[in-house]
Amino acid sequence: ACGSGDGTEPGAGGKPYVALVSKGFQHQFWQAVKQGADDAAAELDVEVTFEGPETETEVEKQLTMLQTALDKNPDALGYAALDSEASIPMMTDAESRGIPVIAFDSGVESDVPVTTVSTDNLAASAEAAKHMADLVGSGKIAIVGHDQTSQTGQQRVEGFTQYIEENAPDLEIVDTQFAGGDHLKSADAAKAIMQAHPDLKGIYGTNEGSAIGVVKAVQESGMAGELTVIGFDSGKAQTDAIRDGLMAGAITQDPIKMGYETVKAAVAAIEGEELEPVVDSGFYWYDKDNIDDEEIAAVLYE
Amino acid sequence: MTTTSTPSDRPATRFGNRQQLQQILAFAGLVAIFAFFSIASPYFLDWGNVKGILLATAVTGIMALGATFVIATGGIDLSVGTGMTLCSVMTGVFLANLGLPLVVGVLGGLAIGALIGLLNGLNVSYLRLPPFIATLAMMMVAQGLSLVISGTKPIYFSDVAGFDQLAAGELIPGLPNAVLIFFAAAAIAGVTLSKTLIGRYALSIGSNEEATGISGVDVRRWKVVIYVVAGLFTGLAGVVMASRLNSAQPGLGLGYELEAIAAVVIGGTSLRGGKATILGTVIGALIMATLTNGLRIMSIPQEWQKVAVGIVIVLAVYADILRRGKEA
Amino acid sequence: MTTTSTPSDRPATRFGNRQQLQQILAFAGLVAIFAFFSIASPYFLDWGNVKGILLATAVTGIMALGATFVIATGGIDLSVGTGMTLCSVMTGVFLANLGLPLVVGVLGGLAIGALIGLLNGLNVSYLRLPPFIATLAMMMVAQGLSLVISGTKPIYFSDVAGFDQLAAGELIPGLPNAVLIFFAAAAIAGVTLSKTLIGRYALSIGSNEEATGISGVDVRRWKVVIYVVAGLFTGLAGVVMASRLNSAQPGLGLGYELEAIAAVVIGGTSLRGGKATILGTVIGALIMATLTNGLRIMSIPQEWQKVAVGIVIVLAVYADILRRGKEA
Amino acid sequence: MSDSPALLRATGIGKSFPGVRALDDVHLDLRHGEVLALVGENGAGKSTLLKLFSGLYRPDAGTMELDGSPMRPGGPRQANELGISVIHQEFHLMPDLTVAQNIFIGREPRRAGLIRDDELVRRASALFDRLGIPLDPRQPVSHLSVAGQQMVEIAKALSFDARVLIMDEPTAALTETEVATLFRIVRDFVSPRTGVIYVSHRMDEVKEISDRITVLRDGRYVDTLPTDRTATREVIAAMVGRQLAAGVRPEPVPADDDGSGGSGGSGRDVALAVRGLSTRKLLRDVSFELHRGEILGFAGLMGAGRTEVARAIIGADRSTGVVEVNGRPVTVRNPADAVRNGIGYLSEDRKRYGLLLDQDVVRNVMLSSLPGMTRAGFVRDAAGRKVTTEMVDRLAIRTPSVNQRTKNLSGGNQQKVVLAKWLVRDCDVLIVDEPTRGIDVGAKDEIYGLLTSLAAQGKSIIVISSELPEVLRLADRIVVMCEGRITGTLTNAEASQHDIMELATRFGADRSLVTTGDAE
Ligand SMILES: Nc1ncnc2c1ncn2[C@@H]1O[C@H](COP(=O)(O)OP(=O)(O)OP(=O)(O)O)[C@@H](O)[C@H]1O
Ligand SMILES: Nc1ncnc2c1ncn2[C@@H]1O[C@H](COP(=O)(O)OP(=O)(O)OP(=O)(O)O)[C@@H](O)[C@H]1O
Ligand SMILES: [Mg+2]
Ligand SMILES: [Mg+2]
Repeated sequence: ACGSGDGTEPGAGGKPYVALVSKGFQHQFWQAVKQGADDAAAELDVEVTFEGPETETEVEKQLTMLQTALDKNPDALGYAALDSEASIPMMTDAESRGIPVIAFDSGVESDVPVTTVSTDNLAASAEAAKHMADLVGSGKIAIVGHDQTSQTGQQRVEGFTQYIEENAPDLEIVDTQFAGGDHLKSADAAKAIMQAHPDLKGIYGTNEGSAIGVVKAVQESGMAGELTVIGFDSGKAQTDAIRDGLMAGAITQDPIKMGYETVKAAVAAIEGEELEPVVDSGFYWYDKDNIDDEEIAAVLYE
Repeated sequence: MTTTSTPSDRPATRFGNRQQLQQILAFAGLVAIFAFFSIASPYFLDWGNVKGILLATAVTGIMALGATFVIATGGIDLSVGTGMTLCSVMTGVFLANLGLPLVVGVLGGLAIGALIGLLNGLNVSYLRLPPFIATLAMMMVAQGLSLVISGTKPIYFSDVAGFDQLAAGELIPGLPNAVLIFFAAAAIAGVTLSKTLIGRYALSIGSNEEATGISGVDVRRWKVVIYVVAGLFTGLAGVVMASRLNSAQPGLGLGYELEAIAAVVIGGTSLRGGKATILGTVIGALIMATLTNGLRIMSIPQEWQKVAVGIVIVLAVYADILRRGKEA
Repeated sequence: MTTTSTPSDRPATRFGNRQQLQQILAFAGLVAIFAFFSIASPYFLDWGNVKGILLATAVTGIMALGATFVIATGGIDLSVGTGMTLCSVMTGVFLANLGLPLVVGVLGGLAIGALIGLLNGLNVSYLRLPPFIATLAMMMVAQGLSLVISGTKPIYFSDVAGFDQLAAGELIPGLPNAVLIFFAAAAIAGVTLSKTLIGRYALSIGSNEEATGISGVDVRRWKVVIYVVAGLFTGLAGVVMASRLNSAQPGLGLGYELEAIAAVVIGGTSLRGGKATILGTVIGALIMATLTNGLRIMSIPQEWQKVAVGIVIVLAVYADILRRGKEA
Repeated sequence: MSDSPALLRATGIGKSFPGVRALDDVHLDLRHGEVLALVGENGAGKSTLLKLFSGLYRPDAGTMELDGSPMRPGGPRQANELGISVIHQEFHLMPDLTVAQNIFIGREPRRAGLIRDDELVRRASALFDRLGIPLDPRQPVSHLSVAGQQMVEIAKALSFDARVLIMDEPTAALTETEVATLFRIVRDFVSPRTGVIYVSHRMDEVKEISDRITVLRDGRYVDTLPTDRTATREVIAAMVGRQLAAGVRPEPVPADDDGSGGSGGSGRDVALAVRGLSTRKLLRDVSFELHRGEILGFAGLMGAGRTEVARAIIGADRSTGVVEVNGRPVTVRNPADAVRNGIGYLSEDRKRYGLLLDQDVVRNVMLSSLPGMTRAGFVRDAAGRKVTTEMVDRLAIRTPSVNQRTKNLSGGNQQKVVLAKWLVRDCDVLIVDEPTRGIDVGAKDEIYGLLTSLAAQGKSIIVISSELPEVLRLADRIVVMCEGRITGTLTNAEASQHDIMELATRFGADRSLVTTGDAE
């Protein structure tokens, strides 16, 4: 599953070795990043390993992973920091050992990374808010977030909230609940919100698990069609929901590109090439109408 | 002693009644929580919402039923959460990937649960591993295998006709099948615990394992049986979970074991073994789900919800202890 | 009875030696794991990596030390993980927000740990709550409070001069202070468990709580003391964690309690209480960290790592049981 | 009563538990320098009264005085401080701690806050030397046999500077040698400023050691009698409230009815044959045969290995050797196999191997027989309750209800519950290890009668007992063991206490109380 050659010694075969330490592992988003990385690895003929903690709160676990990755003496390191401050000493260590670091998903507050491949989560969630405002117009809306403490989790709420406050005075965000991105718990949370606010017009779920949970809640309460659901990321359940009209649309990033670009940048760095400071992996709004467009279909993952 | 007649002719009901009273009173905590939220929020006491609470209880509740048996023996089962996930995934493999008939797939999911229980049981009984270790290991193995087997991707049941109706359908109009399954499972668990050898021996082993063995009960074998029973409930939880999400999510499951065990213990079952009731477990699971739901309905911020749940659990269990203390 | 020589002239070594032998042999599992990985990967047996393993052990290890005391009494402490986080956050409040002197902030962090332990102890002793419930509630409360107090955002120590050196500095060149602190804490815990009343009564309570009480030991009071001791270790873990991350991460902590308890149990301490050794806990923590590290170093895919850890834990503990079985 | 204040006096004591009035207007006074025996049937309230003295319970009514001044110990610690030291019927030991740590729990010598374990061991050794108890203070209590644990309790009680020593059935698990040691200890203890309260169901012991006897019946005070001027028969009459037909030392069992003749039963079918049974620890080549309808006694000193033979036969411990049931070799890997082959074992340690303490009488009595009590997989509780009720009546188990938790029964009644469990199971071969431990005189006779009639029905019984009179009373033949080996087999007719003792000490020294048989 990982890179090429399971369990063999990375780098042993003489291929350049790129270690990626991400923010997560099991979520479809991260699996799509991994897929992009693997694609690039095959194309550019390098070894890639990909690891990440179980949840986006496990800062210390991630540091330990980073430490182990450095101990394996990679030729380049890709790193999606859960907390950029905490990793500063290791960034310095990497620099002193001449290992180029490529930041992905979110930046690291350090000069060490030679480039950053990321999505602007604030802008992406503002885009979600814009569509919510367009679709609902006025009334009450709510948010089911996936993580209260991680940067990504916070920005996806923040960008949305900010946009609504500044641009959609007729919309009122009545509640924001967090359910860890767990499908069932998100469904339960969304139901409770709907229960407390019978006149709710829309709900925004900030990642795949949250979004699917919201859809589930709407379905189970028989409110399909009466509520505007906006999601984030993709995955089959979400694309199905959009096709079935249960979900108005969602924001997707381009995780495959993110993984691909990260490895590509790493290889460039190993070869000593100059790199742009930021590579934007972009985000897209997709809904029933454009879901099958070539550009969109390419960035959606099952 | 002085004035009592021979004990044997006392009415059997006397202690029977006390126990019934106790079990009814066990509702008190739940009722209090219900009453509180009904007053605090006008939306709480609404059939839609109650249905939501019941639905939220179903999966953890079913797991907690199984965990009750293991805990009755004085053991613990940490593998219920990720084990449930593995059962979901395997159900997915059977139904979505291999296209087996619905019944076969569902039975297959249960069988995987039983297999997990079997391995736990063998490790505990024959390798004499502490249950904590045996099931912790199983928790990790199940988690890993779920990811490996599914290729770390969800398995969708969209093409399996009728599978989502297992949980979402309403055999009894207004009541989702998931809830019905939970109640049916609870009834079966209740009878099994109090009326069959499995339950009797589970409690005896929990009460005094050595004495039970010397009395001629094949403790090792029965322990395996008990873990298999627990595994069957895990499998059922996995199937219901998969049906409810209409997909098998391989990354889910971690943390559910604590919730399940908490439900059991809040229900008055002792982690030292020997004392357990299914009704208690059901109430415990309902208390947990009601609390979370009520606090969300009241729009209490997430961080305060945790604090509130913690405090209410202490109060509920303390009230229960006081109540039982008075009666004993 | 009749003619045997007085027992007092029996050699003192008989039972002493056996125990020592047992403890030395307990290393065997760890050594085997080490040997395996050394052969399997050229990067494993490198001081940098070993240091990494020790560093990864430090925080969970310190928590496990505290948990050992609670488990010795037959209790369980689920609050060590999020409790540790709350201590981190409060250290952040003291040092980064209030700008108190370094020593005061660190002592403050420890004091918060003690306070958590005190509440756990009071709930267990005086409200007679099962330790599982009392500490589960505390786990939630601590988690919620960490988020509330920190405003759900990390608190950074960047402006607190020298704080990061607490963990990262190297009083002994080449050995991070965090590791040094862990070993020092283990030494203190070892003496406390085997040579002080706290440890003696913890084991005694775990062995037979009723008898301990009847023998004139104030079980309630000592239980509170024992939980406070456990809390102090939680506090220490919180400070070390904060220093290592140079920040207090309020979302962290959940799941660490299981790792800590696993380390204790792998180390041979029984969850039923009465039997516990600190050396075992240290080895248990090292086994867990070494396994994770070694599998990563070997670039085993993450999903298989889980499976492997699960299986190795079963093997390690089973080997330990066989070894002890033979000696007994 | 004498004019000087009694050492310890209780007047008008009342104590109730839910459903049970355990004590009602009870008096007791202990004079300086005397040994006062406290006797009564199982459940008469003896242990409850003693727990009031030790502060474990608080009385509902009545007063207690020590040397004329009122006392009301709030707990065992306070009782100790007042100079009252109690050996309870149920042990209060911490199995994982060592013997020395157990004895001095709560009183650990320390230096700079650290416990001085060497000093602890030294003190324990000195205590054992003084008392003549051959125990290693460094071993964990979990390695001790019941008798060993009893000795630890005795040593612990004597480690206090007590004025009143209270002992609740201290000899129930001891053989005569240890009893002799205990009596020596008691005699050494008694002085003009001290006194002893001694509870026992063994009337000969009561006669030997006590100065006066206080009798309780059904929770009420009956009488206090001077020992040297009272016949045992009168004491028993006071206990049970009527004249008991049989005396203390009833006549030998009449020869059996089915006409096969020969009191040794050697002419009949072999129900159980054991050949070459050995264990790593103790047993060496133990072989014997048990005939159908026979009661085979096992005698020996403490640690001789009688319990170990039983445990090996039922597969509770590992052993080598052959066990044949009805002439067929059987594989017995665990007690379940044993029961399946018709062999039941009643343990000498009822708390550890006998009872589910937090479950009720019905569940305890039915535990061995559940598979036979099911219909369509469901346990027939009504039938179980009926059978239990019959047993409660037959063995006169004193309990407010069959739903009482066994934890709340008196020691003797607990023993009867364990016995009832095996009677209900109805095994062809029943091994009973100290079957009458803690059972009162009257009930003992009942149980003897029961065992005899079981044998008459064709069941085969092994009786392991440390009370020689019991073995002599019951057994057709007596196997004597010493140091894990059989040193002789005597028929009842030819056996005398003297012969048995000689065989039991064949290898000279007694073994220590060390038993490393911790089942873990
Ligand atoms: N904790 C308790 N709860 C309820 N009933 C109790 C409790 N302790 C004792 N009893 C009851 O009180 C009565 C007296 O018991 P006690 O133990 O004092 O008898 P005893 O004279 O010591 O008998 P034995 O000779 O069998 O030891 C018994 O009927 C017993 O069932
Ligand atoms: N409770 C027990 N559990 C395990 N093994 C035991 C137990 N009690 C005794 N044994 C074993 O039996 C051996 C000898 O003691 P045993 O009890 O058989 O002698 P005994 O003749 O029955 O005398 P007594 O029971 O009076 O001590 C011990 O060394 C021990 O191995
Ligand atoms: Mg008694
Ligand atoms: Mg014996």
